[in-house]
Amino acid sequence: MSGQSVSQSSAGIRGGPQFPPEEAVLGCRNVTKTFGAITAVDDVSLAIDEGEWVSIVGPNGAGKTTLLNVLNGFYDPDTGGEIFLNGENVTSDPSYKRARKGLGRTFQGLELFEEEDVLENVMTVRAVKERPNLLSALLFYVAGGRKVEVENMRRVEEILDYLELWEYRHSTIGSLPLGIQRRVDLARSLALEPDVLLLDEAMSGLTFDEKYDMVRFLADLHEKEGMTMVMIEHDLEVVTDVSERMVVLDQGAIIARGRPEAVVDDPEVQRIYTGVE
Amino acid sequence: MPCGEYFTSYEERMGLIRWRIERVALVLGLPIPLIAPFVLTGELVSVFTLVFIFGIAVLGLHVMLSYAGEIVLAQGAFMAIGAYTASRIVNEAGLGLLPAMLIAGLMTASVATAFGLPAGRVKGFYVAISTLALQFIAVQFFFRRGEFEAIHGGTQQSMPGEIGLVGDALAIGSANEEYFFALLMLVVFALLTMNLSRTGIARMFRALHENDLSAQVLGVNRFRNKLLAYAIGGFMVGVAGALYTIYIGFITPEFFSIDITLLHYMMLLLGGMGRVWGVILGVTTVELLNHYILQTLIDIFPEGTSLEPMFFGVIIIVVLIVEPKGLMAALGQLKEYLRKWPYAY
Amino acid sequence: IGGGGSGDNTALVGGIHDLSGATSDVGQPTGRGTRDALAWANENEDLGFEINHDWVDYAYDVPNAQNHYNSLTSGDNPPVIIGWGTADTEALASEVARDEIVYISASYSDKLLAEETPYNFFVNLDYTSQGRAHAEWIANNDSGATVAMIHNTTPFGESPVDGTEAYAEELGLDVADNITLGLGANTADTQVKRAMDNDVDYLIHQNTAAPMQVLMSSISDLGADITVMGLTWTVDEFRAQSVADAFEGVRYVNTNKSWNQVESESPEGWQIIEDSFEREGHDMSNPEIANINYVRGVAHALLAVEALKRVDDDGGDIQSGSAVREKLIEMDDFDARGLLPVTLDYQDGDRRATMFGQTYEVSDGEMVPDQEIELPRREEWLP
Amino acid sequence: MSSGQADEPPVVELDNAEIVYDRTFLAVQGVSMSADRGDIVALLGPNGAGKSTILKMISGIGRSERGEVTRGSVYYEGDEVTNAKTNEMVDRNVTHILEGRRVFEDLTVEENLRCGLYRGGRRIRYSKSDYDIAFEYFPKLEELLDVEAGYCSGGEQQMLVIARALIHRPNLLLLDEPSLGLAPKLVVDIYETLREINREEDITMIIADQNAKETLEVADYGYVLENGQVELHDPADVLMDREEIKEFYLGTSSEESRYSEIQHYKIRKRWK
Amino acid sequence: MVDAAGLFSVLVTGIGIGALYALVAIGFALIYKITGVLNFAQGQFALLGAFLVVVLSTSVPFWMFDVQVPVFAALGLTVVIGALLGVALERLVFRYFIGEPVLSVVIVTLAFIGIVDGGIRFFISSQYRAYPEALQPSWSITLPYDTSVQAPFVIGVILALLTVAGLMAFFRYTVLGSILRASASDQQAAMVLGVSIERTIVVAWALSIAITSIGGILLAMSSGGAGFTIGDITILVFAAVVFGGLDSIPGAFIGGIVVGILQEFGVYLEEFLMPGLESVLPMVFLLVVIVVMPYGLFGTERIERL
Ligand SMILES: Nc1ncnc2c1ncn2[C@@H]1O[C@H](COP(=O)(O)OP(=O)(O)OP(=O)(O)O)[C@@H](O)[C@H]1O
Ligand SMILES: Nc1ncnc2c1ncn2[C@@H]1O[C@H](COP(=O)(O)OP(=O)(O)OP(=O)(O)O)[C@@H](O)[C@H]1O
Ligand SMILES: [Mg+2]
Ligand SMILES: [Mg+2]
Repeated sequence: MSGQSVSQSSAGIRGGPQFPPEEAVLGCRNVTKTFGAITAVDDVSLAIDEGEWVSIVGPNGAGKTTLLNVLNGFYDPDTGGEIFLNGENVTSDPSYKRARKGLGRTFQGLELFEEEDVLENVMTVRAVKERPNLLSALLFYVAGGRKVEVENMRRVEEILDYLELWEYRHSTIGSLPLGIQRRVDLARSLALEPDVLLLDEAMSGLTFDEKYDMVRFLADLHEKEGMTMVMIEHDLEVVTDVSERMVVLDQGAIIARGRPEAVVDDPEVQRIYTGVE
Repeated sequence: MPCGEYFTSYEERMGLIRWRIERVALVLGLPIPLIAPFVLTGELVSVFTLVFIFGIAVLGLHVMLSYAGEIVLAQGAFMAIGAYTASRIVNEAGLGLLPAMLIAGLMTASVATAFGLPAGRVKGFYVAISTLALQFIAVQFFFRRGEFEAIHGGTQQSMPGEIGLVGDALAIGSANEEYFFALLMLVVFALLTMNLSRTGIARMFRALHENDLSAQVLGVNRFRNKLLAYAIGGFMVGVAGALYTIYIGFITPEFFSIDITLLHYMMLLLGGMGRVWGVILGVTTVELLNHYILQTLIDIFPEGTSLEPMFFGVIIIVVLIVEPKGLMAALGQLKEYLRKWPYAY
Repeated sequence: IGGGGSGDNTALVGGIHDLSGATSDVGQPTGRGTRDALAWANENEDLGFEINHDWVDYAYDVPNAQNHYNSLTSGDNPPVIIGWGTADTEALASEVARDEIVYISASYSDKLLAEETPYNFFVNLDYTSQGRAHAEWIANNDSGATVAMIHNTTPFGESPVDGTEAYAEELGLDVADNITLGLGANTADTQVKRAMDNDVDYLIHQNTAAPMQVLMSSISDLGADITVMGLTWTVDEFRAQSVADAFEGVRYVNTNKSWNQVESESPEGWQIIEDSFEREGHDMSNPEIANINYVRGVAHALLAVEALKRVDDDGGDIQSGSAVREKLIEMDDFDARGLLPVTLDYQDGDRRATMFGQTYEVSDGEMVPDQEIELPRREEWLP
Repeated sequence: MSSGQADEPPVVELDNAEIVYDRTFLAVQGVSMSADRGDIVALLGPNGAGKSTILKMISGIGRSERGEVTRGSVYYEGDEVTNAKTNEMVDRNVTHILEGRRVFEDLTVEENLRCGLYRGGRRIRYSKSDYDIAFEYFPKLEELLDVEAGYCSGGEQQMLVIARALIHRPNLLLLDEPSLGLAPKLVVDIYETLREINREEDITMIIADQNAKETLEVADYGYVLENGQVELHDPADVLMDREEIKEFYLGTSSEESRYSEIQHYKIRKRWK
Repeated sequence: MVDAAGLFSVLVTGIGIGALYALVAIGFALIYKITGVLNFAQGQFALLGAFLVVVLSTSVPFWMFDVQVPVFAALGLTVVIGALLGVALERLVFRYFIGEPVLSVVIVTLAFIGIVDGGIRFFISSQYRAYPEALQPSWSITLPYDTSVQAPFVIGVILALLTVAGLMAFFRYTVLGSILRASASDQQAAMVLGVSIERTIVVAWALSIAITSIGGILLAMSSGGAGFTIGDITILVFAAVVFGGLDSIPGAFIGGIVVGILQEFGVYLEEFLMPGLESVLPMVFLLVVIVVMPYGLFGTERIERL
């Protein structure tokens, strides 16, 4: 598949990105993010290839989430850092623009719209893509606002069916088990029809079955759509099984990158992260 | 999930009237406001006219507060801006009521948007300061000062007894005409708001309200949508202000004090945030309650009219203790039951 | 209550009072005075008709006034409505003109004397002339003194400023900048300091009771040597008594008599008040109600009754506001059974009841009647 | 059963308890379980199985979510405490560590710890030495004292809530998903620390966790819940050897890894 | 001509009146800090305090009950009644709203406005009520430019400072203080540490109303007696509190002072610009500040992480 171009480059697991970020689907160069004293992300350069599945691991507080936040513009990187999306420099774009340019995202703490039901949650994000103008919205029947909504709903229903969420359509988020909520979170970002998916611990707190399902969907998206995946995950089993490349962060800096098998066996990584020797 | 009935198409699911009970209610309810003026006392007709006008204003607040979650404390100022604009259009330009309302709405919308700008940085209760400042600037200062006559056209203005809808055509003057016109306007704006609430625009408002961080990361432009909310809400309140001038017939800054704002909050929150019907329910309840308590006191205990706000307050609190989420929530449970009827759960 | 059911020999007299709202401190005695006097007239006068007083306590909240007005006018219009203050009077002025309903109220803005509002009547000097009366007094007694207006920024507060200042200058008084004191002010220190800096001897105060209190307490705190001259709403027996030493020396002007004056000078009017207090069980010794504002309310009622009576005597239509207005214009011998120090004389082109002002000075908590001021009745003073 | 004398009553005991939310939603039915003094008891099971619910009803906090024990009863050290108020249970030295690292975000780490000293308002004054027990097990916190808890990383926050609970000097400690979202190494560390605490301070613990492997390793006894009922219960070591546990919770049954073959798994819906 | 003396006396008066606002503002901030509720009836509680003193210390009856105690007993009693009122409100009203949306409690406070105001008008008096001699201290302290500060202002500044210091220490250094803040940030997590929400509500309202009624009394003293304008300061106070940072006690204090100063300065400017500025100046200034510092002076910033 598309990943191999990279995974062959067994040029050790230290060193920088194997091709310039400018050319990447999603990439960054010399990104640093500090919060007062804390350096959450420390001079990270990353290049993710079309259709690649990359995992980011690292101890808690390593800066994984912060890195994602910088990538999709929730935080601006400290001066000097640059972000590239589909080969375009998006460093100055606010997060909502990057989202519309095809950067999907799920959240560690699933930041769902708690009061709404599943359908509304996904419809909301869908509205970002196909929004009726104010007039047609107000007049609804007359000026085509309805057409847009119907179209959106059709699309959203497809996504819900795809993720096997149909039965939860009308249940409010709060009452759903964690596994389903994580899936809704995924559905929400799919409504953007993204080129790249950023997954922040999309499987933490899930049982084996739920993880299995989640991986199923992701794998299918990756397979059939060639969707590019950037996944933060603590479950090394998943990481090694699904991802083609692995990046290890510690204290904000990349300490290792490369093919999972190679990386997990690295003693440094084991000392800092896995703990098993 | 609905088990009594189900939908066959998305269009149907997006309809305004979806459940049998709603259809029944509509058919039974529709004629009432239409025949009301011919059976009610002049006092009640007048009370309901006010209900309709405030209804529009509170719908505006509803868009800004329940959808976009912006704490706006300038109902008084917005209505004043609408009122003074309308008065000038009618008295000086003589364009008639409808153009006056339109321009009043646009004027208010633009001022509202201007004072919504801080929402780009400021969140939660803090943003209240912005519109609160407007309230003071407009009502305590601007409209009171003759120095600005060129702009507001006089601190006190009175409307002609008869106002044409367009130019001098279709004049409105009598209490009943005002009643029906206000009713019509309320219906129009209620429908517009309902439409808004089922489209992406309102969804994005709500999303920003509930979790602005993730909403932005998922592509919602926070600043733009907040301003849009101010504009839409401001427009509606401004229109209400314009209608208020034909209702009272005379405007002076004191009529637009902060008390109106507090009253409208009471109406909105009592009805239960988030639903258009809740707004209408809230406004009606508050106005009628006040009216009847006062009348009762005048009849049975004329020396105790100062107890009116006290009784009103106590009733409100008791209602809330019974159903803290407001009248709409209480009705909702009833509706759920009826909707499923006759099917069992 | 609701709509006005008025048969042929009942006259519907609407009432829009403030018994519990922002201005109820003065509105309550006035409103009660009116209600009591109308009841009294029904009992004790041999009117050829019954007065049906359909009133509301609108709590100084305009929509309530509007609602009640619409209810009063939903049947056939009442001939007379006895209103209360600025809010209701100005809100309804154009409507009463259109519906030809005489509107007697205690809003004394000279704007209401204009042609556009021919149906508004009041039983007092307009605010501006009250200010002029004070100025006149200064000119007579302390010429060469410095005077300044102090007032709030509402139209009510602003209304007498220019006219009074102009007249004061004409009388050769030094007029210092006018000063504003908000309705909701909690201190007047800065205002008073400013007056002191400008060597003001007399402050003519157009405001409501609360700011008057604030002003007086700031003056006494700062020990300023300034005489405050209050317009209608700033002084009454209750205030004079309850804060006697702060109000010591305050001057006041009005055109209906104070409580004590009525008691001592006008037996006929006093009778009405005594009967009413008896009937309603009010307490004569309680200045909260037994004060100049109660008298004011009674005077309003009597004016309405008198006009209606005259319409009825001439076989006119007591349902007709215009007929009642006719009589008001005709009348020139009405002194409200002695509750007024003078007789009223409304003219078609000039609805100023009188140019006569009774001034008072507060000493040891009493409103002591002082000189009587007669102002020239000038055309150009009309709006 | 394991440690803890036979004669004294178990620290907690659920007798055929049924738990209902909102008077309508049956979350747990007929669960009987007990924890002896000094034991670590593991509650396993998929999401929605009712683990948290049981803990919530023991600590009484479930009442604040309209939860209620509608049948059966709950005993604490022999006394019936069915549907007791939270602060009553706190007075009996029961401390509940809620799901999802509930630190007080805008308080500093030090103030968070201080809140652990609150005992029905009895403690007003405090001294640094009150925190010793926290630093003993989580020395890292000592460096973070003045950091706002909200800015701490997931691991730091997890340590903080456990430390806060320790300062509370509990007799029974209820832990809900202590390893949620923690890096593997940290999970191991936390569980080791918990074991240590359990031994040193003689604190009885009930741990509800997804992470069956680590949990069972430290636990004395284990219950497996599935949709509201106890499926299995046994001493931890026995459970670990059971096939179904290996299959579904430990994932050590089949040797080759499990996610890789998903690539070839047929998905039933189409995307687009 | 702008003269130093004039400006100075404006400053002094501003601080004086501001300190009285501050006391009410602190009450407002307390309730928000602990229960997250905006109490739109704060001014009415100040008003109630002001009138209770009248009822207790003069012959003015409360409905048909005419109590009359020595002035200083009356002051004490008023504050105590204020605190008890807080307790009563929890028992009668607020406990039914635990776990319900905050906004519904906000309506309740809107309802209080009418209840208190109407109650006073009916049961006590709808008139301005003068304070007894003992509560109209004639002494005043004189500062440079022979500007004198009247007694209530002096007392107000002192009391406000004491209250702020006391409360800050309470929240910063005591266990109870921390746990109160904690339960504001996460009720459940606080409950499992033994907090009873009922008790926190009682503490919040009792403290708040007590402090607020002190403010009300002083406002009345400064104008010679209790008048209904005291009730109108709520919105002003709200602005002051937002400016200070909603949940910050020192913030509320500074906010109150700033509003006071700006108001007086607005009055002062009338001479040079135009009247009516006293109501605009504070608001515009606060608006500017809020735009620059979105969480007010010392408001706890919302932690924004994903
Ligand atoms: N908004 C912020 N302000 C201050 N510090 C922050 C902020 N966001 C993150 N940090 C700090 O940056 C560091 C990295 O945090 P981050 O959430 O990226 O860790 P992580 O790798 O995602 O950990 P976890 O696996 O627990 O999610 C942590 O020390 C955290 O305290
Ligand atoms: N407050 C509540 N109101 C209504 N239902 C609830 C509530 N909390 C939990 N439930 C439901 O009760 C059932 C048990 O939930 P519980 O949280 O105890 O499961 P769990 O085993 O802890 O799952 P998890 O591993 O996600 O914590 C679930 O179906 C859940 O939806
Ligand atoms: Mg993270
Ligand atoms: Mg759980």
